[in-house]
Amino acid sequence: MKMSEWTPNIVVFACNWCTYQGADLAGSLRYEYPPSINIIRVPCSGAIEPEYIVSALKNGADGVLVGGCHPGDCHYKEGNHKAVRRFNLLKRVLTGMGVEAARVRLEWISGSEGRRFAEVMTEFDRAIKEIGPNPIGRDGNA
Amino acid sequence: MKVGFFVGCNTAFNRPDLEQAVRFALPALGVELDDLEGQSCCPTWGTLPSIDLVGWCALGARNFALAEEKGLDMVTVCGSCYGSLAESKHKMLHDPELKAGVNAMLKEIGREFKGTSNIRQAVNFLYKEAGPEKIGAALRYRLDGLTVAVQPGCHSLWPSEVYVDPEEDSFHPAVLREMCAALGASAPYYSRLTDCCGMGGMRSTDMERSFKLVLTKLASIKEEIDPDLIVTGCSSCLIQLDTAQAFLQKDRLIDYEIPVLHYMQLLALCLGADPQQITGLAKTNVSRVVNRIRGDENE
Amino acid sequence: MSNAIAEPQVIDLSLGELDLVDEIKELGGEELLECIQCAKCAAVCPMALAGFPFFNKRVIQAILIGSRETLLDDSSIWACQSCNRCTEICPRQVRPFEIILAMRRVAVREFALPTLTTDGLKSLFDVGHAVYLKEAGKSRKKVGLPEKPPSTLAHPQALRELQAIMRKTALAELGIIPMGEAEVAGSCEV
Amino acid sequence: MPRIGVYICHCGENIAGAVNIEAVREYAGTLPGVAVAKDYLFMCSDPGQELIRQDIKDGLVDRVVVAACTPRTHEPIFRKAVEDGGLNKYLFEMANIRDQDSWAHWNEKDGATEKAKRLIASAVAKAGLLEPLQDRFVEVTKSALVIGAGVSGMFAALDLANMGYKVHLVEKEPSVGGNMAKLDKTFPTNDCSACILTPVMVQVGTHPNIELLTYAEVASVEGSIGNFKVDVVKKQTYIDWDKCTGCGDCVNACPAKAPNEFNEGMDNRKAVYIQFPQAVPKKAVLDLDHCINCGKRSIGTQPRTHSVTGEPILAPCEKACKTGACDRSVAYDPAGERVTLQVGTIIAAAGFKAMDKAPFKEYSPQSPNVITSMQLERILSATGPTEGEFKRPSDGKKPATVAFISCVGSRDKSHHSYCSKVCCMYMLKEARLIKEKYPATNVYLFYIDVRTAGKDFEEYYNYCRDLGIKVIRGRAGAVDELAGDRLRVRAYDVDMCAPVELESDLVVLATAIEPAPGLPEMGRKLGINCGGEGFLKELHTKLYPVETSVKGIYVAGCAQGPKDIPESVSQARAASSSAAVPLTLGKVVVEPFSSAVDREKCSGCGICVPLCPYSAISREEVDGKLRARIDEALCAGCGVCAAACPSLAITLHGFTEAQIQAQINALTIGAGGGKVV
Amino acid sequence: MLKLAYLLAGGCGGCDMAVVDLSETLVDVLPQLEVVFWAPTVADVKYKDLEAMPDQSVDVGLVSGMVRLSEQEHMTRVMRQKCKVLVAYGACAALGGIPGMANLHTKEEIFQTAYFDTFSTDNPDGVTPQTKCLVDGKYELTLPEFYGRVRPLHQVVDVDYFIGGCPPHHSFVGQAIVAILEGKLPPPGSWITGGKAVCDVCSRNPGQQGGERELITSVKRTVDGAPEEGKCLLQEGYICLGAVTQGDCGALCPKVNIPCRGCGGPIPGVKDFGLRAVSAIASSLADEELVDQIPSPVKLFYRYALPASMLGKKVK
Repeated sequence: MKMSEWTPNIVVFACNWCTYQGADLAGSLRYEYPPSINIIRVPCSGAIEPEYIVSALKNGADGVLVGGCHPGDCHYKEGNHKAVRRFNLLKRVLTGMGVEAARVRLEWISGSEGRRFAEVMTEFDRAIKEIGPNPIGRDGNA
Repeated sequence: MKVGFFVGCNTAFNRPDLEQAVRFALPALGVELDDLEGQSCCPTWGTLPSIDLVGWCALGARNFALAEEKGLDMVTVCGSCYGSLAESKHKMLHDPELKAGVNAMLKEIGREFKGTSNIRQAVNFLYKEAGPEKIGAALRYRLDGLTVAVQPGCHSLWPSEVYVDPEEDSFHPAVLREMCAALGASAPYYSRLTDCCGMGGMRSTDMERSFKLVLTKLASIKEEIDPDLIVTGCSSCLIQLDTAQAFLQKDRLIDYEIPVLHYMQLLALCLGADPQQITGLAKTNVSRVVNRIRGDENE
Repeated sequence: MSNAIAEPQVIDLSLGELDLVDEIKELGGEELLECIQCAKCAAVCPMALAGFPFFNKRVIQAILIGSRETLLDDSSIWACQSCNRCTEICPRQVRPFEIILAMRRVAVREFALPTLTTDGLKSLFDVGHAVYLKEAGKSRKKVGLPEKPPSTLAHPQALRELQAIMRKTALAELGIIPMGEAEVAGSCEV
Repeated sequence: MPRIGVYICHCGENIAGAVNIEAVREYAGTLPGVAVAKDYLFMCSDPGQELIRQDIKDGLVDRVVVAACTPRTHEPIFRKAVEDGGLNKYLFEMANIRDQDSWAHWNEKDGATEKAKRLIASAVAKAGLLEPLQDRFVEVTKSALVIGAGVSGMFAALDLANMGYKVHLVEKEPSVGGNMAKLDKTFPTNDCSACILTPVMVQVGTHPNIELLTYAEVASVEGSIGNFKVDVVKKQTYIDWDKCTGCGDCVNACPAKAPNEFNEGMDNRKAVYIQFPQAVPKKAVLDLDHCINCGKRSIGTQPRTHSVTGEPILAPCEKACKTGACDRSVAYDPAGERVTLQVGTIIAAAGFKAMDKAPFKEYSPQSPNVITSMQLERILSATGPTEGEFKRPSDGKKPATVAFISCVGSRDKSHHSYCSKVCCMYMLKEARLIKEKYPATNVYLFYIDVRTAGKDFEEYYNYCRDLGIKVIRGRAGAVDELAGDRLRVRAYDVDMCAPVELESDLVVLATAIEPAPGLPEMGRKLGINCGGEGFLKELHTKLYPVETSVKGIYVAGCAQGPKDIPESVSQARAASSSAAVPLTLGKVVVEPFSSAVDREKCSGCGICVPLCPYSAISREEVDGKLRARIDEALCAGCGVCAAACPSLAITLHGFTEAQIQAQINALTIGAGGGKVV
Repeated sequence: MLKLAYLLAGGCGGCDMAVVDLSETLVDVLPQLEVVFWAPTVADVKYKDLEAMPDQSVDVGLVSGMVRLSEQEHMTRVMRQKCKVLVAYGACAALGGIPGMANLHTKEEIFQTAYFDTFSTDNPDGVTPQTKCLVDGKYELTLPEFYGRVRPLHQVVDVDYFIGGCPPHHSFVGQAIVAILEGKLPPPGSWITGGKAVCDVCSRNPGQQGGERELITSVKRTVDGAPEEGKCLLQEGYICLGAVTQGDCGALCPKVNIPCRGCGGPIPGVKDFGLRAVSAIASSLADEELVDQIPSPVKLFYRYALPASMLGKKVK
């Protein structure tokens, strides 16, 4: 595949109470961001299993972003606290396994941060384009 | 302590007596001066800042690099130098891309901007490092009974976020007033204290309009305080207020003349410097005030 | 109230050069579009107080409607004192002074700059000082100082460093500074 | 094999304008398990819903995917349609191809179309694995909590109380009344604020269904709609309110002074004080921070005895008290008293704070004659520090010239970027009050824009201008102090194209409406997000303006954003109606998206137990082995336990591991990810 | 009579020892077994003997060890062809095992270390293993190819059953063999195990002691002092993987103060042992900072299961 033809495939796990709302708000305010962003709605960032992230990567997603509520704002009190611990430990494992750290990202985006949602997604898409296609699944890794 | 003395253009060429005042007053208060050999223009607003953002910062950064290499802060008596250098540093520290661009340029002359040295405005520097009390105790002559009007100068006030001595309420600056009080003078508030003097780009572009600002300012000073002396914190304000009065008198817009000195000149005087060396280039008649301060009035 | 502008000209909005906005943003006036024309900056702008036709608020509005020529035909932008009081008080964090600087950069690229500015730039290149009085040596000596300050003026190697940097700026591209060997200017007072 | 129906909405032009509906519908028809793929102009309309109902009735589909707007607003509508068609309503999934696709990628039509395909594939993949779920119902405690007893909170409480429900009304100040009690007159009718508010305060104080908890704050909130458990801390008053009659004798006797908050710090109150004369409840409070312990009578100590008379030496306040309410020998607990309330619904009406003048250095806030609008309200009010006399603070002289400055802290990125909405009108009102009472006063208003949108507001503006109030378009840039306590306002008159100066005796800053201090913290206790501006966020700006993201918790008044009194009252009454619905029904539906343990798989490791924020998980013995158990009534469905379970024994219904995995596969492998092309 | 074939692929032979450890139990079952092939440790049969047997003629085949060499792949395929039931026996065969950690390195890196860099290596000609080489100019020798990665058995052939453990505990081996003999087997693809975690049988499980689990407030290494008697190791801060690991071993390690390292393999249904451990352990940390105190997380969580993980090997 020529690089010029390649557009990233990005999976975003969005907490129903903040980042998912933030994405809705971004849309209703018509803030643009790349269509490479694909959202999967989850009730809480604390419901995201490490397997989801790795499985997306293994399937060839070029970037995975977890979007949760700002610390202290979790709809379920502390689901995002669990999410950040898992994410950070997973990130250590992934980098140890040779996955570029920039391919996975955790962001706190609230329901009122429509603009920020669009900005973060645009930036993430740009960052992923910079590091190029995900080699996993393309070189017989799994 | 030791600092680099950033002389700038106006002080060096227009008012070297002010330069001499700094070279007298700071060492007298125990501050050793380093010449930062090879320093240049800050560069001032109407030049590179108006042409090329990176070029502006690169020239400023070169001056900073000279100080950084010696591990010194820089002190200046010129508001424009203070403003231009402080702002370029602030920009470079907050924009890594800009800093990298500047350093790419500096690399070719074997220098690097790190951001470790500060540019300090002389009056605020003394206020913080020596303090009014220590200064008061070191004086040979005092200004008791003298009323002065202060002109801190815009560039030591705004934008407050770029300066390293931001404890002042920039809309109600008190440092210069306190520093004059430390010399024994009374330095009352007047309502146009923070107004601009009209020097700089405006004077070069349209001298008549520039003098309009001085006139408004002088009127407020004369009516509200009627001081013996105007004291500035900035060499540009010094030049403007010192030279504009003759024009205004000629045009019969004012019928008075208030002597004008930079604070560092006044301080050097109080510390016993030779008046001729440190005030000798004033256009306003400062000798009466000088004599009064030194008790030479009857000589 | 004498300084109110008495003779407004009709401006044909359809002739506005709307790309001026992008140009300004590119040249350092990033926050331009945050301006809501509240006029707070104008309330304290020395240029407005001194009666210049254009100053922070009006420069911004002229840029917003793309009135490039109006700004280039007038010397107001060069009269800005850089006092930065507008930067301090602007409720929208527009940094109006930066926009004036950016507008100057636009003007320079169209060679719409005052002679004094050109002289100052040349002097900066020639001796390292934008403000330079050739006769100053005498007055320096008079007050007991060496003829030259410890700057680029007294240190030729340092001047060469400065010139090396300046040759990499837009000045050289614009041809404002000489590309070859320097010829020392007389005096220049900006 | 499930038979999935995919229904694609055009949303008029909203989706169809960016997404090629025809291409997407064709693609959807090729997805595994899809039996029917249709599109319609407005899927949420009755004919649109009928398409779904009919296909279900015809036996064509047994799972439904609607590709339309956001499930946050439309999921309930389509679930109802699915149920009406005869299917379990949870056999439904939405693909958000409007808010998260066409709207965001309007200028990339191809990208938007491809993304719509992926999102639908993802929804279809999940739909194939959906399982029927049953709603749960919980009994509702038939009482409500209203937080904040300003005009919004009081109306909300009264409405609910009048419907016959028990209402707990919690207010942090000693009296109800809120900010409105401080106002002099109110626009657009210029009613006296006290005249219209005090009767409401009395009603609130005497209503048999309202339990007033003033000088109290919410400490914690647990539970969910129908059954909230709320801990309230009643702050220590150091006066026995059961005995206090509000006579004010202790106040008169007290020699210690403190700045008077009710008068915006412009005069002093006593250390023991009654918040204001019309306070409800009219009870005294002792402010220990300012009490000087007269006669060495610190709280909780026995009085010394007079060496001659043998009488106990009492502090003036307790000596003056005839009822024994003020007794300093009582060892009061400084922490106050904790009360636990059980309520079915909650209304948050915590109000606002008008900004202080201190941050606005360019306006010389150090001058006593530079005041905020709220301070002017107190000066104009008959109960204020000047008893309604128009006097300036520095010397009590009547100002001959007054300047108002608008948008102070509003539309200001350094403070609040929003418009505070009420300032234009309250400035006009204050200007008018001055001008009507003292027609000779020169009144200048410095504006950015005059915004008087509202019923009868423009008429009000015109009336004010007729009074001779001068409106200058141009935001003031500086206020200088002049001799004689005068001030110089400097502005640029946009209409005159000239800088202007005005010497004035009084400058009034129309400071911004900002969230009450502690609002974000309260939001966290309630589980409601604050928006970027710091106000409590409603569920949906247009459709669900009083609901919040937490079911059973509603919002009213300025806690949700700046608004005037008419709007606050409207919203309060809307919130009370909404909050009454669950109370009236007596039971509420709880979505079945809770977690459940498969005991066959559970190893009893207990990892899940401490993770549950609702303490819903415990372990119990089953055949001699420990196994986890989730109390469905307590489970809120966050999924933290399911995601952490080492044995994969916990399933989060509605978001199962298999369903999400199917979505991931659809979005990646299904979209060509991971393949070398 | 049940025909049994046993192949040691890329393993250490420890699993074979576990079978021997059955001692008397082995004596009981031996009369019912006919060992047709057990290479290379027990019976003297050659590869060609197995290759010569008719397809599907062996009732049960056990393979221990992982697949790294072409020889191992070949023999594994032969086993699959000849055996009706094929069992991945032990951590290496089931998950990749300890040798699987080599998947964090490329073949080149491994050769560099093994044939050049180590202190005791003397290799002046820079020789590395070749698949063919000529000895004395006339004897052509062939060597198996060294693959780029370690694979567990199921990544090479279809596997009917999995048995974990490093080595599998002997009592459990017995149970498995009995189950095979009695034909009481779960559906193909399953683990022939209890399916419960070590915690289920561990006396240190806080629940076993009437208490309840709490969040972990510190992270310790086994060298950092000794755990309190009887207390849950994980609770004490020692990263014990007992909650994530099948406990057919009877929690032997925790009994002697050793945190479970996961040799029993994941609970059936778990796709990726390490990721389950990440989720369970990270969720249980009281403090966010503790995440960074967990030492070498890849090697800790994938000690036995790296090749069977979702990523399988280090990404380039």
